[in-house]
Amino acid sequence: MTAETALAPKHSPRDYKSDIKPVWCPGCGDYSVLGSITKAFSELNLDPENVAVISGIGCSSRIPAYTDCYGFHGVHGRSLPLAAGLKVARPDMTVLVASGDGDGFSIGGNHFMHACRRNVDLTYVVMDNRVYGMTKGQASPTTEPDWDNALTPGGSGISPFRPLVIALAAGANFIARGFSGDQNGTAKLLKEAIEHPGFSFVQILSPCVTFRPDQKTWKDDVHDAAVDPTDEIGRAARRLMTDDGFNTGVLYKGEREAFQPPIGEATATVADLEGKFAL
Amino acid sequence: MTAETALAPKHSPRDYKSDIKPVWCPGCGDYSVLGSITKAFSELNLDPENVAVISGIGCSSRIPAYTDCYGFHGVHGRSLPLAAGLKVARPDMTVLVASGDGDGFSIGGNHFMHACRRNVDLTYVVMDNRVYGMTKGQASPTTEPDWDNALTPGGSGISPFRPLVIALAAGANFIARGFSGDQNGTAKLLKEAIEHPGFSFVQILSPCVTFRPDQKTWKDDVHDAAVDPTDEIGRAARRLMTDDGFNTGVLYKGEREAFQPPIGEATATVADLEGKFAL
Amino acid sequence: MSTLDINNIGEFLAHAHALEAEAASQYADLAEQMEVHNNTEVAELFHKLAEIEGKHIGKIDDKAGDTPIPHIPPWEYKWEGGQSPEAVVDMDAHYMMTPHHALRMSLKAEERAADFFQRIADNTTDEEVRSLSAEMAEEERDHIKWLNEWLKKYPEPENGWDEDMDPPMLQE
Amino acid sequence: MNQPTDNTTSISLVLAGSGGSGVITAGNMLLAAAAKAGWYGLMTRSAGPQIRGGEAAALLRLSSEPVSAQPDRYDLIIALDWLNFERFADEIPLDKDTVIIGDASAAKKTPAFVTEGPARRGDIDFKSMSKAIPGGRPNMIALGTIGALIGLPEDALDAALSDALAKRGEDAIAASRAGAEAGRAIAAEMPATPKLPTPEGEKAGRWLISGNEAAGLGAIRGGVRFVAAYPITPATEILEWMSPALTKVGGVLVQAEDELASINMAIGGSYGGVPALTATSGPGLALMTEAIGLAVASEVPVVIVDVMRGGPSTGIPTKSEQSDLNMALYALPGDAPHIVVAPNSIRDCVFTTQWSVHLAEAMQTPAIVLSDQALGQAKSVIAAPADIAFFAQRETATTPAEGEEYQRYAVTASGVSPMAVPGTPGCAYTADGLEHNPRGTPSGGAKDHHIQLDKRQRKTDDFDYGQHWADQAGEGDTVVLTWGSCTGPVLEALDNLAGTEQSARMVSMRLLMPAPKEQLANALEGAKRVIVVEQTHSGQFMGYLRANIDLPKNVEHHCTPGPLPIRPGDIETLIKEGTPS
Amino acid sequence: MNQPTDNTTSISLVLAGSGGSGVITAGNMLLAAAAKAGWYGLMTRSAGPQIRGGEAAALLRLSSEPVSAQPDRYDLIIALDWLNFERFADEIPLDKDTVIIGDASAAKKTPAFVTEGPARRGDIDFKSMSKAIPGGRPNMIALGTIGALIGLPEDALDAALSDALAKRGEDAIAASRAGAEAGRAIAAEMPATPKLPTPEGEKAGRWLISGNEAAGLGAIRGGVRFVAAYPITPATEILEWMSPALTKVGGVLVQAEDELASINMAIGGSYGGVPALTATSGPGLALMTEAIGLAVASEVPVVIVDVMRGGPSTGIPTKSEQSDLNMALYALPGDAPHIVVAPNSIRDCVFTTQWSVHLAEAMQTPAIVLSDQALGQAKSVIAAPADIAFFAQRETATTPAEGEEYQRYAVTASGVSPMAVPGTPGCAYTADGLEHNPRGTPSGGAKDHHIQLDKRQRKTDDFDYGQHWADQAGEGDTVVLTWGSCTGPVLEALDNLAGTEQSARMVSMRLLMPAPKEQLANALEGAKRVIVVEQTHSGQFMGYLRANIDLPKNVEHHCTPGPLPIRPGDIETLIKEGTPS
Ligand SMILES: Cc1ncc(C[n+]2csc(CCOP(=O)(O)OP(=O)(O)O)c2C)c(N)n1
Ligand SMILES: Cc1ncc(C[n+]2csc(CCOP(=O)(O)OP(=O)(O)O)c2C)c(N)n1
Ligand code: SF4
Ligand code: SF4
Ligand SMILES: [Mg+2]
Ligand SMILES: [Mg+2]
Repeated sequence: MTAETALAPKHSPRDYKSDIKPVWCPGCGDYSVLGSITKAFSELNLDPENVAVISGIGCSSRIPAYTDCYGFHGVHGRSLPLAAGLKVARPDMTVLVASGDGDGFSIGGNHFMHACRRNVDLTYVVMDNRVYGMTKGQASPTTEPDWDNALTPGGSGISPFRPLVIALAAGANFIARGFSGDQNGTAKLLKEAIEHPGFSFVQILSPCVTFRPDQKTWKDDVHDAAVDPTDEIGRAARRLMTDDGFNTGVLYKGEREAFQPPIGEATATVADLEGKFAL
Repeated sequence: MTAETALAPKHSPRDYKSDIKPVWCPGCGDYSVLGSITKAFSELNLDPENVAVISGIGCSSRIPAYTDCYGFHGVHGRSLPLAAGLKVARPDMTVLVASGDGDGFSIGGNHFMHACRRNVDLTYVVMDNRVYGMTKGQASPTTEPDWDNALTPGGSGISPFRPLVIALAAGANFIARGFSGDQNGTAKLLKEAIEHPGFSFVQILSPCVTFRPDQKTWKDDVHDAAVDPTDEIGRAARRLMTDDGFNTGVLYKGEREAFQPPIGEATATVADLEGKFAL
Repeated sequence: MSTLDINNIGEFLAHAHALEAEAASQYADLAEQMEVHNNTEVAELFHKLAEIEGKHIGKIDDKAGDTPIPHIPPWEYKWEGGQSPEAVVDMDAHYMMTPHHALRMSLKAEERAADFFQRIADNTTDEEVRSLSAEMAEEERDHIKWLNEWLKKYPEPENGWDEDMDPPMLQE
Repeated sequence: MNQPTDNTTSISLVLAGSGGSGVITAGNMLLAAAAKAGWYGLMTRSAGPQIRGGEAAALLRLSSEPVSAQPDRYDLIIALDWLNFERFADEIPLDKDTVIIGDASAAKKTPAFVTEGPARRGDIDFKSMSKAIPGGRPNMIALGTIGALIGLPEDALDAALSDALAKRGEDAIAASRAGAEAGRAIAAEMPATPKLPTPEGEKAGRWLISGNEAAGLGAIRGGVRFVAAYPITPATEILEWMSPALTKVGGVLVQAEDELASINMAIGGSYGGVPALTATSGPGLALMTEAIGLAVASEVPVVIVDVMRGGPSTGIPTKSEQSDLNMALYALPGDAPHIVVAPNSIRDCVFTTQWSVHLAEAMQTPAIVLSDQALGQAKSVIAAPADIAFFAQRETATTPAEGEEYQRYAVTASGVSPMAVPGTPGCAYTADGLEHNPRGTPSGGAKDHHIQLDKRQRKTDDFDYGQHWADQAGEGDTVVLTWGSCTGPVLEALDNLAGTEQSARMVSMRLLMPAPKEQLANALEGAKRVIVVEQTHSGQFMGYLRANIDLPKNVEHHCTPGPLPIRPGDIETLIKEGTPS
Repeated sequence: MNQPTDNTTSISLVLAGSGGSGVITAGNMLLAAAAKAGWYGLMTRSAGPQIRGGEAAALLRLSSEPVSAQPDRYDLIIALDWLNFERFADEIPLDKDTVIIGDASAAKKTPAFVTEGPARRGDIDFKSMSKAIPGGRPNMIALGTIGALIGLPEDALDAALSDALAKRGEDAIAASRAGAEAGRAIAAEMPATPKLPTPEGEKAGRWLISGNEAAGLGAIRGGVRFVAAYPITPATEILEWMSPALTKVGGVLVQAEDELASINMAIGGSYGGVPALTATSGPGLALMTEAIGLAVASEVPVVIVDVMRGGPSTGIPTKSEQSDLNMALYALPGDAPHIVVAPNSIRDCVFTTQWSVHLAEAMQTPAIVLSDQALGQAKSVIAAPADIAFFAQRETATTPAEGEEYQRYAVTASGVSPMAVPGTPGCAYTADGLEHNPRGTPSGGAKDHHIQLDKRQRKTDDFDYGQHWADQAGEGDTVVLTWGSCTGPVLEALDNLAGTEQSARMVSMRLLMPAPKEQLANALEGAKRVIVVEQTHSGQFMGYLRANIDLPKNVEHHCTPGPLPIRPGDIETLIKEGTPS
């Protein structure tokens, strides 16, 4: 090895992978997302112990255990507040939140909006397969309204959730869309998202080969979005409101300061506080 | 009396008011909203027993008991699912949902988004006073980030929630903004909202004289919005994303069909169902 | 196809190394997936492929000797379409896949790799890059031959090979 | 190498395999075939953590009598391969009489607990055999072998195969039959298992049903026409069965965004006059408790089915436990009387859920049905349950006479006040979770609070639950007191001990809340020994009993958490040898 | 018309008025003045349902001894007007010695329960009197009158007025003083009340504090530096006090979007190594139970303060009740051992909350603190509580030696496993709500489940809670067993009976869960009578005691729901006359 290799990251992507074997179906897009995440961590030169991966419940939410970082596999739909608590209490940690379209947009929808508003410096990765994988294939908020399934035969009849424009409307500071079929491109999005201050949202189209084998065609549907992500917010709204759900790339970048109240900086003692009660 | 009075509504606005006296502070905008609601009911010629007013918890959420319709004062933040259950089970009822900015956008935010998507034929009225009135003046999602209060001294530091563009992004079929200072104008909005099929959302700026006396200036801030509410959705998104929060009127009208699965139409008996289990 | 110009030996080695490393790591992952899903036959095959790619990495590193290999972020390699040409499309994996499918998967990857090296060789202005690249292309073509041989032992299974009559397991 | 064995009344077997080998499907076919043959049966399943293609096992028990419990031991284990079979070791008690058939030539060798175990062994090379049959599959061969070993009539298996594969066409059916035929042929070379006698008598009037389906059917029988829910293991099948079924009978199911929405939607539908239900499991029930409290305070009937799984937290979602008992009883804020009932068999899932609708509607209060994974996800051949005349009968209000005022929360002797269905003129009222006076107007006064607390308590305390509060069986002065899915093994143990010195009685409580104190006291009268049996770690049922009745000082307690089932033998030992202390 | 009365050690009075008459502010001034004078005191408040400007009453009890309960009767009632005063009738026991002062000339006349009651009356025309003073206000006149009647030194009231009005400037202070002066002057014409003796001795070392502030302070003393919460009555003041206080000591409070978020944020902060808390009331706690279960399973310490209010559902938000007890004990899905503690006085809110942080951190499990509205929203002059050396001390992990592996859920004798703070190299682990093996890898196996269930149970069962599990007082073979805010009235009753034949003991349980079975059994030993006292409708505490210990057959039970406080006299009667049955 030579001098130049010294510039290579301290840790290879593999260093961020644990020895726990995923329960995912072979072919599942989430494997590739795991790859993108570890590649991004590696390129960012993060020490694994200074990274936390937080999730809820779902196939996608199993990711924390597959990384060799700190992790929390919480309850369904609550990964964002769990992560926000961690980040506000420990601003020195890099916190990535992993979720699915059910976990993140159905039961977790409120936290999604409020995390966008609150703008804590988190990176929120939603592996969107337009289905509840873990519970055997029910419609999620992003599912097409006519997708037939056992719980809503003939389709839910409900128009799909548009996560990106919701994120924008709610105040997200960084909005991107990736595709699990493009592991390296997605890794790049994630790196940018992690670097960007405040709340970053990355939707990753990540096919469910088991319940949505039709999603194999996604590789032909996705296309690069050639936009200026720092575009004025009104124009961005129009763009994201009418996008086809398959354009990938960084689609919006805002300049809002991250929410991080100071912590650990005492200006008074507990005795001072008690003094206020003393007669 | 002349022939024309025969065309007058069956019930006067007062007929929709109960004899229970509001606990609201004199001067509170919610009195006027109650007036707008009863005027709209009257003009729509609804029989009080065929109307239900459903709410959560908050000053604004006290409205059901003040109407002489069927009502449900539920728990904090859950008025929309309560109302959706009622409407799906009883499509013959006219269902109006009343909420506050805390009840509707903070704890109830997820149901708000999903009600917009689901598009059950409800009219959702949020009395927005940018504060938690009932719990004595904390910041709500619509509160200005620098509004000083006991819970977040110096202000919450969080950028305000934009209910209208969220509603649009989530799929609401009718979006309007009113002002409690314009009782008749708001009554008109409500009438239109109730008549429009699917989920209608009406934000009513309704000042809290007790905790937000500064909102007395709202009467000077509001202004008519001269827009075409049936505008293309992308343009509507741009408009609502950048609006100043004070333009009133019908701001968007969609054409989606209301969600109403058939109910009460049996094609089989319970015995037929049992037959499937029989050997 | 766009032209591929790599005119610097360090850059070339970085690409070659990454290409093999990516393939090795992917095969290892796939082998693991098959193990987890009790498809031992294909797991073994993927292990074998991983091992072979591992050896290639060694070879390239030997060739590199003291040549400085720059670090290139994964997305800045000059891959067509962003992914290493030798990467298999892991979305095509299936827990009931047979060696036939695995070999086909691999074959496609090797073909892309051969093509990649050949195009560098065809376009580069750097002689050292040219000769190494041509050598690599040749090697990949050897693989292709060998994979084709191997494949003969595993004819394409009939339709329905992936049919699983059992429902998936409900989990959390 | 067949050895003749005695006939028996019950046979237990496991069919295991991995990676899409179709053992669950084959298990279902076997159960269906057994049913056709006139046997009763129970099938449960177990699987690895992989979403798909992991190792799986179908665990069956077939019998000429109704089957109420998982067996103490297995007669036969057929493994299409041994991959990861160790996973099932805990769940499959084997002994020297167990026949184990697997593929000795398979890549992965037979696990130690099998080879080192006492069982008898046979080998079948499923793979090669199936390859020899066009379209042949190992699982079909196994079916044939099993059928031959246990005495399943050929035509029954044939018929079951045809039914199951009808959609796949004649070729598939023919291939399966050929496979089964081959399996049957090789069975002669295997060690013999007991054979079930060919049943006599009537097999009409039987159903093949899972506990979750049964609960769904019970709800519909009871009058439920509105369901709002969010999927969760192991409750989802209730919803997936009910969704199309409701559509047929004029009802509707709405998939909600979360459990907070589902329970509130259900309350809204019921407020509208349509009997309503939601179904969930522990984590979901936890999210519903605030709104269930609202239903108590506002007096809106609603049924909540909790199909319990291993806890705490996400726990073990695919395994059974009774550890949500405390939550069901106690999780509502404030003093919030409500109903908690529990089915005690797959068959009883029909009755108890139907009854719960009746109770909720009659008392205008929420009823929680505590089912569990062991009942919900198991499939069984049962005698068709009679339709009891429990149908939602809510006491509704009519327009009051001129000058009279409708009072939604009027104080009555029973505590139940006529509930106006929206649309009824002259009865407009606001349902409220705030404390209120009889009219429904919010009130924080002591008098109103006490009156309404009393009224709500009275509704459930004074109701006549009849004999349904418990199932009782057996005789003797030892009483086994239990509930829910523990009932099956207790019943079987009692059956086995009937007529012996250890003959005992069982009281299985269907009504958990309000605690049927008097009935229990009566039922325990004269008992020399009382043994409490439950499937929790902390003894939740015992705590509840202690809180409500005076148990004898020497009460014994068998309390063990999931994930393994309690077996009849455990209870027999308990009765024979007492609880070690 | 003054009549001399005996001196006394405690005086109780009510200052009522409506529509912005400022009685609550005046009450606070009076309490501050009393404190300055060297008295102890307790102030609670009551109000109509109007958000603002409704009828309100400040209820004060002043004494030369620490005050632990609301009084049995009131010595003095001053009403600035009689508008809606009936609302308070239930809350203000009066008798023939009560002095009632109101404005006979006022628009709305004195309510019947006053005129028809036995009390002595006086009239003051507050309105006219205050008009005569520039800037004068009726409430200040009332203050002066009260001060004179009860013997409050003038300078103490003067000082309190100056403090309270400092921000409003000299004119306001002068006007108030003039008003008070006028009030003092007219006091001579009123019927006399008892006078409190001018206190001797030390008044330093006393605090004026509310229970909610005390809980907030206890939390900070205990080491809490991260709070996430959502406002709710009657818990909001904890948060409003803590928010700026935390900022000062280097902590932070985040307002969450709902309770689901607050509890999860708190767990996230604590997982990060910062001791964390959330505070709420019943409806909010109901929403938190799923996540509290997660904290149990993933072993993350967190403190949840529930300031209880009247239930069920939205109930009576401004009144006290102990009816969330069951929920705090039992609402988590599965077998989920955790800590439940309860402060038994305003002063004890400091200690118990501090202790809860210690317990949660030491055992790495959630601790629920059950305070209530009666403690939380009451203000009291108390002896400053000593700072106990309970500070968050979490057992943390360090980087393992080469070749060793960190196991987050390692099985230890105490059940507590060293918890790695994120950032520690070599200890990366994933906290999980799924059942897991010692390393944290999800596992549904029987062995892992049993091991982890045992471990979690052991943590709380085997912990040494020392003498803090209960407060005990008094002597005798009658034991009053109680908890929380019922403790005050019990203590006072015992004081009153001390030395008589009815002298009794009290056991007030601070540790509710795990049930301190042995300690309780010891404490009850030799008791001839056991009287259980609680403020619920359904007897939740009694049920819990029964479930956990063998109570004597003749145990007596005093259980009454809110909204009215239990008073010392109730307990005295109970002890003297027994529970009517
Ligand atoms: C409170 C609660 N409700 C429901 C569930 C059941 N559940 C687990 S994962 C899941 C949905 C998963 O879908 P998604 O988030 O899209 O993840 P995927 O499996 O598709 O990756 C559901 C409904 C649960 N675990 N907890
Ligand atoms: C679960 C729950 N959390 C918190 C509360 C306390 N609470 C009652 S109303 C309210 C906010 C009301 O604000 P908003 O909806 O804006 O209504 P407003 O009073 O301003 O009209 C809160 C936090 C509650 N009742 N229930
Ligand atoms: S079910 Fe779908 S989402 Fe889940 S692991 Fe399998 S392919 Fe992936
Ligand atoms: S507090 Fe504010 S919102 Fe509530 S009633 Fe008063 S003015 Fe209206
Ligand atoms: Mg999904
Ligand atoms: Mg508000």
